Amino acid sequence: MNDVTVNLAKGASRRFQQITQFIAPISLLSLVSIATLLQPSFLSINNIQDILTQAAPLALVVLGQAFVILVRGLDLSVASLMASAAVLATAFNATSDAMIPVIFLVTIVASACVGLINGLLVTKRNVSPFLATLAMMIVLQGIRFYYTQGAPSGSLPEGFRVLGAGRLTGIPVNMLVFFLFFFILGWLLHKSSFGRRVYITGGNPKSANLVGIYADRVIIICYVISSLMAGISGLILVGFVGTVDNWVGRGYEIDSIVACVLGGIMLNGGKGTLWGAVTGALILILMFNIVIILGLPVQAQLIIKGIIIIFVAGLFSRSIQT
Amino acid sequence: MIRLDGISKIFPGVKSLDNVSFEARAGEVHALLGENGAGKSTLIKVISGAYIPDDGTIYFNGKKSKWTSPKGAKDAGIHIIYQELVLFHELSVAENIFIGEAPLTWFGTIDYKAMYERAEEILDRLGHHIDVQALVKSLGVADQQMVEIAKALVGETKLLVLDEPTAVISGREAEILFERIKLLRDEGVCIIYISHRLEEIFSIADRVTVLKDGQLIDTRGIEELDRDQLVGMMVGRQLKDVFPAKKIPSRQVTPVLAIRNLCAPPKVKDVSFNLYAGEILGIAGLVGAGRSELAHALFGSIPRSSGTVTLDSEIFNTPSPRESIDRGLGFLTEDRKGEGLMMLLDISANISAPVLSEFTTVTGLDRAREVQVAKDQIHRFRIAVPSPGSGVSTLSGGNQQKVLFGRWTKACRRVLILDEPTRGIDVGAKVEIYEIIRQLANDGLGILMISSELTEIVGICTRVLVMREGFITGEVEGSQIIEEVIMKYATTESDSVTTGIGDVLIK
Amino acid sequence: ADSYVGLPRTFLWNPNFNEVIDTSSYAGDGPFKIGFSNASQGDGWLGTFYHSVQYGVSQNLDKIGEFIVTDANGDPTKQISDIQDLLEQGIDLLLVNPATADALDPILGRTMRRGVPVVTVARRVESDSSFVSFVTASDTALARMSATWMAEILNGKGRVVLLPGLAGASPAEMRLEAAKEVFAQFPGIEIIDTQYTGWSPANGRQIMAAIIQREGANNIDGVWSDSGLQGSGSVEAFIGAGVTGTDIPPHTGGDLNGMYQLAHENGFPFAGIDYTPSIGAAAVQLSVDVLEGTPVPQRLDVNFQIVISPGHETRSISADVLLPEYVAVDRPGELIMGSGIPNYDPTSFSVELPN
Amino acid sequence: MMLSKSNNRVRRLKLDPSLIIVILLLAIVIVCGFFLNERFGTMRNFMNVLEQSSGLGFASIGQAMVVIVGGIDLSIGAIITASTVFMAAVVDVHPGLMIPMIFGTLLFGVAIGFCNGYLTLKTGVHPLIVTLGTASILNGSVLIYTLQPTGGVPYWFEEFAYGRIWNVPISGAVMIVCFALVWLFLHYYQTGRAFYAVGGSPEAAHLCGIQSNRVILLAYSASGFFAALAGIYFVSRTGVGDPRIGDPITLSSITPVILGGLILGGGKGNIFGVLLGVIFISLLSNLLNYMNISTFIQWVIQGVIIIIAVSVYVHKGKNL
Ligand SMILES: Nc1ncnc2c1ncn2[C@@H]1O[C@H](COP(=O)(O)OP(=O)(O)OP(=O)(O)O)[C@@H](O)[C@H]1O
Ligand SMILES: Nc1ncnc2c1ncn2[C@@H]1O[C@H](COP(=O)(O)OP(=O)(O)OP(=O)(O)O)[C@@H](O)[C@H]1O
Ligand SMILES: [Mg+2]
Ligand SMILES: [Mg+2]
Repeated sequence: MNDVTVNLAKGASRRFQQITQFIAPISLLSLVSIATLLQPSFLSINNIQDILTQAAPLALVVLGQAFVILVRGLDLSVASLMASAAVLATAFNATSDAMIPVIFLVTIVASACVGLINGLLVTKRNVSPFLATLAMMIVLQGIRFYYTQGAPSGSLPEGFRVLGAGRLTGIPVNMLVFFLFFFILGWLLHKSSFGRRVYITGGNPKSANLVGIYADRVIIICYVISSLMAGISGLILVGFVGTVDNWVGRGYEIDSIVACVLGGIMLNGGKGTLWGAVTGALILILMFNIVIILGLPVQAQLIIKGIIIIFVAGLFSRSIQT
Repeated sequence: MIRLDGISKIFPGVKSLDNVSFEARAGEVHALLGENGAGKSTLIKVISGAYIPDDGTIYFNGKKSKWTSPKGAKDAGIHIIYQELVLFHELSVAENIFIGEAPLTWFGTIDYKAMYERAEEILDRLGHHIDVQALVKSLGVADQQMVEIAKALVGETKLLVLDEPTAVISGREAEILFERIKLLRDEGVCIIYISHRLEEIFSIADRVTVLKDGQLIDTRGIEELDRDQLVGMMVGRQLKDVFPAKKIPSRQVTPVLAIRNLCAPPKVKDVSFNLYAGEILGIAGLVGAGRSELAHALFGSIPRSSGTVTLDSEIFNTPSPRESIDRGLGFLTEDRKGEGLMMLLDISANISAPVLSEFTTVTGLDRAREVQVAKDQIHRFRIAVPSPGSGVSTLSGGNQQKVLFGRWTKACRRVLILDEPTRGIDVGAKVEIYEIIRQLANDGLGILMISSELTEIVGICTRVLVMREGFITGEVEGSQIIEEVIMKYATTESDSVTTGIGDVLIK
Repeated sequence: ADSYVGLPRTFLWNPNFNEVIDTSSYAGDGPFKIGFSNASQGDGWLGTFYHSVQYGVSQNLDKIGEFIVTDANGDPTKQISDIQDLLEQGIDLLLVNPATADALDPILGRTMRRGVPVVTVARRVESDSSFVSFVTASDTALARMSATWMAEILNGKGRVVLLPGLAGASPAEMRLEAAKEVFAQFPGIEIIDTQYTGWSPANGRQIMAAIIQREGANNIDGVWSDSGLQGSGSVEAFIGAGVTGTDIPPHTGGDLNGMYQLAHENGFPFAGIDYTPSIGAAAVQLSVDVLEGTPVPQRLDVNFQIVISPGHETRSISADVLLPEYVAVDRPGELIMGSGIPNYDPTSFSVELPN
Repeated sequence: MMLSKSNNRVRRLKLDPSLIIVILLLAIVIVCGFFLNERFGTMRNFMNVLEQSSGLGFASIGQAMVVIVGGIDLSIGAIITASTVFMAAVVDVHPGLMIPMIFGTLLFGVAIGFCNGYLTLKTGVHPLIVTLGTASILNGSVLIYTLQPTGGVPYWFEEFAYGRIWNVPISGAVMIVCFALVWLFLHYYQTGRAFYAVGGSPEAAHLCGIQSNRVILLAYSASGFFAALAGIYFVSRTGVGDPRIGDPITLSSITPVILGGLILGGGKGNIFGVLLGVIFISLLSNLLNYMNISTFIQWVIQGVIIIIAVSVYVHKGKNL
């Protein structure tokens, strides 16, 4: 092996990593600059908090989705699960804040079960993740609507409003919840051995098995994480909005996948960071804000979104190819 | 026939071909040699139009070539058998053979009847019988390689390139292949042949071109060269002793690993043997004999149907790779990329993978220690890498294999299973790997080594089991370990099951 | 005063002649088999509307022998298939809540030509010949009244945000058009933004938050919303931005109890008009009339009432009922008002139905 | 030689194993239907179902072709929507252009499909993302043009969606003919076989001299073509161009493809299975309607059946 080749190769891989790492942050920064140019007050603390508050529910879902995509999966059931979790939470008709832990516990357990079923279908029955979670989305929707008969009702303790829309010494509470999970899951993915197992499983499931990793177990856990995040996000969103709605979170299944891709997580698994995924979520939310700031009709948002998706994803694959 | 003039091909960070000029004539077998990563496959892909060279010209039949895609080269009469199998698993054998050029009916539809007949005809010519309507996915690798070779016999071929065609087929099939190659050569076809097996080169090549690090070393007639010279050209230094001296371990009473009546349908049938610490036990046999499956069954990565496995006098019958690793087994598989390395991860992560829990602390993975271990292994096996944090995808085959050795020597305490540990690896790296294996045995590991290269089985193993059709058909030891004896067990009918195996079993 | 001094309001009423349809050709002996093709039960309003339909059926148990329901989940093509399936089952009358105003025209025309009478509810289709009668509450009147109230409570000048419902849905478009028409008569009213909300509280909140961010909360003088579904989101956005109580600018929008509760708690000027789900029961009643041969109007407008926060009645819009009397303080915010069902509670609602 | 040939025939007659499950599903629905509802098992009803399934059928043919080459097309719904609006808006103003506009709309679909293919190849982005992007752009453009259903077509054009010849629905017949042609193409033409090769491994196909790029472009263009055809069917069925009509089709076009034995990842499967999948889904919905089951329960039943059906196949690990 001659050293020149090694050094060249090293340089190339460095450069490659540098480029991919910066695509998402640079896209985000350019959006922020555009917004600031259009609206100088954009960078005020208040507004940043506001945007983070808006982004928190999506970002939470994205955290989970990232895990699933890293192990070569896809979770289309997240949005449906968000609404189902919200409906389940109101089913208690609780009014006292003392019930909050109970509501949380029950919702979380139920969400985890959904993830477990998704994971089992994908691993043990080899169902394509796309279809398994799509079917799960429809089933959840059916159960939810059957229970509510289309018109959700029931009430939540006041504490939920604090969770979704309240502030703790000026900092939005749902943002704190997001950061809590961001740190926990970030640690899990990037610092713990479970995270390493996720990358190994996503990168090469066959070798994962051969080095003694129970790949199926890792994949199932990823689906459970995704469902948990969706469930929690559903609770937060219901607290944010104040009323339950059978379609809470509609569209988040696609948006969360798009956010992951914008943040540099490869759909083929095994590559990408949680930080990137969250950046992707912020890009989406910012885009939405800019459209409003510009006073454009909401439809324009669709067009801009489409262009950004193709453009940024194209940058990623370009930087990987060359 | 074909002349390359000053070809260069640069990949980001790698100059795969550096101003290479080379020429092959009609009616000759021209061998292309070089270490892993020397640029042989790249050169082939430049000829086929799969890669566009950054510099230089290709002349085909005296004219400047015009093609810019494999289709163009194919139309010009160039046929290439690539190193990786280029087959479609969901299509039938015949469809694969005739891919893109199937016989057509009047309406322009595919004439399946004619296609099947002609496919059978071609396979007949290769002396290899496969159901032409079977889907390729149902075939073993050897059959698949034959389908790949059959593709070359469709249509008029002026230039035939074979990139390591014998890597997975047996001696008998290789013989037939060589006969066909010679026939084609005599018909005036130009043949470029790539292989790491030097014996083959001496038996069929007329001229040899050696590449090293993307540069042309020389082109010579085969009669001008002997083996040592050739190796010298390839690695740039003289290699005298390819194999380290054998060291027969003193026979302990209890084997480290004892297998009794192990079955793992459909490939592994009633296998029994013992493995002692410090020995290198070879498993020889033709491709498809079930050796890899035996290894997988042992390691727990495919299910066993019956039989017992005893490790250090402790029976363990609930096998899973995890369990096996925890008990001190290691398994270096034959498919380096598909089943071995994690291409997206760095070297240290690749090394620590089987024993992640060792590096787990309350605060997460102990990266520092992981990197330290990787550094130790890089040092120990002299892996040519810039740092433990660099990716494995940019390494050469030999260095990738050494990373896997680094992984398993870290994880494995008792028995290391090696499946084709030198497949597709150049001579220089091979020598180092043989030394590593020897060293590991000396350190007290029991080594089970599967290999299709008889020379290395003969050169390094202290005892050899021979498999055929899922059974162990023979065991040879000491001076008995010669190619003829092994081949006899690997090919003849089962009446020759020796008493040798019985001896081992009596305890 | 001896003469009317307010704004002209005659245009509030439909100037078209409302024909009376002779239904004797459809008359038959009960019990009848009625097919109901529902567009969707996808939100709170639609859920309550469906309950109202069921309530209507339960009031006519002696006449309705079979009541078959399909639900197209908002997809007009599925609704066409649903209608074909209903016809195949030999229904006597088709009651339909069309998913969109136009797409069902061909199939309803075909249904009528087959001799099966069609009654549309909530939305109509293009051709008069495609149905016998249309039961609705007037979107136009609803929007004109709420917009007029908004203009007057602002004394004819101010910066107003319009929050219509689902883009492209005909009720939303009709309401938006009517509101714009009204605002156009007040040169002092500036419409600073119009954003569709999909009748979703979450969207309403997000969009309003962005607009507040852009304009500043103090520079928004009023929010016209065609329903409380998104209107509640808008109020939440103001509260989220630190604007509470009576500082919240005037809002419109009914339907959702949550909206009434917010208005009640905070005390800002508010006018709520429900698009009453009780049109469901009315449509069932009218369907039975058709099958009995009773003449029916071609268009039946169900009356609604105007709810206004105390002290905020304007010159031309006065309250039918004041907010504190209307709001259901201790009921869930998701409750849809105006169902017309006695003691309505969506979770426990259940009536006796045929079969 | 003789022996092996007769063997050949026997093998050809053997049922494609990937079809077994969908055939079984169909049989179960039909048998259940006969017992559960006396009106279900009539010829009239089956013809109705055939007519109703055409829209999904057209969309699924295109989806299947893309899936075979290893892609996925999430822009089908948007192409359908755009085609309906495009066609209805133009024909509304120029009724004389009805026939040319049929071709114009199909061409429009092909053009969008071609863009999808081109972008996938040029950018190297996963097709799921590319088609999501184009779908977003298309939907946005259509909604800017109109929020409400617009336009109209001549009355006689309804016959495509509702007309019958000898009691056979025209649209259903056209759908079956399309399936047959595509099947013929995929199994008896070199380019058709190349679809499977490219889906199996695009790099290998390239090395074999197959022009993978052309095949991929062809697949996406075909998907656009059939999406536009579905759009035309919907215009005929609803009489208008509707800016939302395609939304639900995107995801639902994938279900019959997978029920029919194709795998996301490509290279495998019989288009005939997709037809059976389409009919199964329409029959199931029809039967559940007949049984007067609440839509919500219908969702649950459909989801569960899909999960059970698909988990019976054991696919080797392909992505997505
Ligand atoms: N597509 C590619 N992208 C980047 N580098 C490449 C690519 N293909 C080959 N290389 C690099 O070019 C060099 C030559 O590779 P090549 O495959 O031609 O070697 P080879 O002589 O065929 O080796 P082997 O004996 O292992 O088959 C290697 O360093 C390899 O890493
Ligand atoms: N149809 C196939 N497709 C993919 N891989 C295959 C196929 N058949 C066999 N293999 C793999 O190829 C390898 C060769 O296995 P096989 O049982 O044919 O021979 P073997 O005795 O293990 O010989 P060798 O070790 O020399 O390859 C095994 O790892 C097996 O899993
Ligand atoms: Mg090579
Ligand atoms: Mg093997």
